[in-house]
Amino acid sequence: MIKVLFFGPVADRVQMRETQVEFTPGMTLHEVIVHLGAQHPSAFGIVSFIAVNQTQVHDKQLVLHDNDEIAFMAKFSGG
Amino acid sequence: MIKVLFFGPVADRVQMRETQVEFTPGMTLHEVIVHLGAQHPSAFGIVSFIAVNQTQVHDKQLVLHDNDEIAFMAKFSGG
Amino acid sequence: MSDPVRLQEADFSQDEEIRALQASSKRMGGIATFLGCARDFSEGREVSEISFDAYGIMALSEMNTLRSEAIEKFGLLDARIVHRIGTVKGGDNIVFIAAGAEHRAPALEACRWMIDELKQRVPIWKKEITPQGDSWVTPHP
Amino acid sequence: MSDPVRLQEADFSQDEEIRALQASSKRMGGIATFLGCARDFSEGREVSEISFDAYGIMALSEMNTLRSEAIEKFGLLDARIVHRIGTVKGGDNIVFIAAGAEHRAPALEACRWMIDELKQRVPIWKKEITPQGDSWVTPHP
Repeated sequence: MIKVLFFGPVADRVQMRETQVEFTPGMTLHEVIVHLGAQHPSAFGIVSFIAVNQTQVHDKQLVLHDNDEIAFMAKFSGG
Repeated sequence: MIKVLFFGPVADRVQMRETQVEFTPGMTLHEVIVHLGAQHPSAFGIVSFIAVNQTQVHDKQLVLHDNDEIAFMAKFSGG
Repeated sequence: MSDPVRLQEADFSQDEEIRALQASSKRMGGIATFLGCARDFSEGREVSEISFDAYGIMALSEMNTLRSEAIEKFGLLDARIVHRIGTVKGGDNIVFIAAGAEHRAPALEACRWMIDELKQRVPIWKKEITPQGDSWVTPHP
Repeated sequence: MSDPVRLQEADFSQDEEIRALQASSKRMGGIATFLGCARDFSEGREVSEISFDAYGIMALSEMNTLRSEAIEKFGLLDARIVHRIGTVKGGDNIVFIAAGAEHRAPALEACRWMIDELKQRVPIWKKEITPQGDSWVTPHP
């Protein structure tokens, strides 16, 4: 399973803070984005940062591993 | 009378914190510097700022008034 | 001694943070701090509360990295970063950053760098709660 | 409420100064501070105490001018400047500067400007008291 987390404004639009996506060997971050983005287009419209296992990721072709944790995040506004 | 003040490193070299100079009408700051500088050359060697009545003065030709307060000061090192 | 990098609901004392910072070295001559606080008015609206959401584990990790990078980059003797989460009222403290160095220039520069970077890098979001409704804050550049 | 510009022998509390600063406005979102403290080591020598001499009346007047200029120049909501005189020990607080503004940039810039200007303009001199003897501090640029 891939654990997917939403925070702040993204969580409000998805109307949940966490979900799961079935893991299949060789799957990429891009496939998860396409899959969830189709279900939640308004939330994914404000996603500015993506982290895999708490580290920011820029390459959407990243190959995922089972039990990875992905976070979809809007622009930060802390401080 | 003109009141003359010394502080910090200048006071140490003059070995006093305050003195007086007789006021004569038309006297300039320059005359006071020459008079006291001759008596305390080492102290006046480190004078970087001069204030008259608590305001920094750059023009040594300034004409003094009776009861003016002059301060001879080394570079500041507060803060 | 409290941890130099923290995410916490509770308020903090600047005096205590500064004392902890000073305890790390006897050569510290300059300490620069930045305190961010909740304004009662923002963009012309009255703000009664601010609530935070954070990706806690990543936020803490980014804050720790930020502190280490600042110490290295500016030659600091020590640095601290504390950010509140949960809900705060107008006027309350939100974030505290402190940089201590032998001289003032690196302390002042590091403090500014840390708050600028924190806003860019640390996954925390704030929502303003006003009598007219709630809204997530859009970050200023 | 204590005066926002002071020369005093007693120590001060950052928490109290910040509270006084915050009390001046409900729109204050960023507070930058600089704290200068006495180092136990300076130029490779152990420093046991630092004593200050000041042209008190002029120093206070310059500090007040500095505060007003900073408020005007950077659009601050408020600012405070406290400098200790008399004698302090290693590690003790010497000077505290705080700048409060709606946003962080002017607060940070004003804080830096004030401490830089204070060192140039305010007639205070410090003497380091070491086991090897006393010496007046030569200002760094």
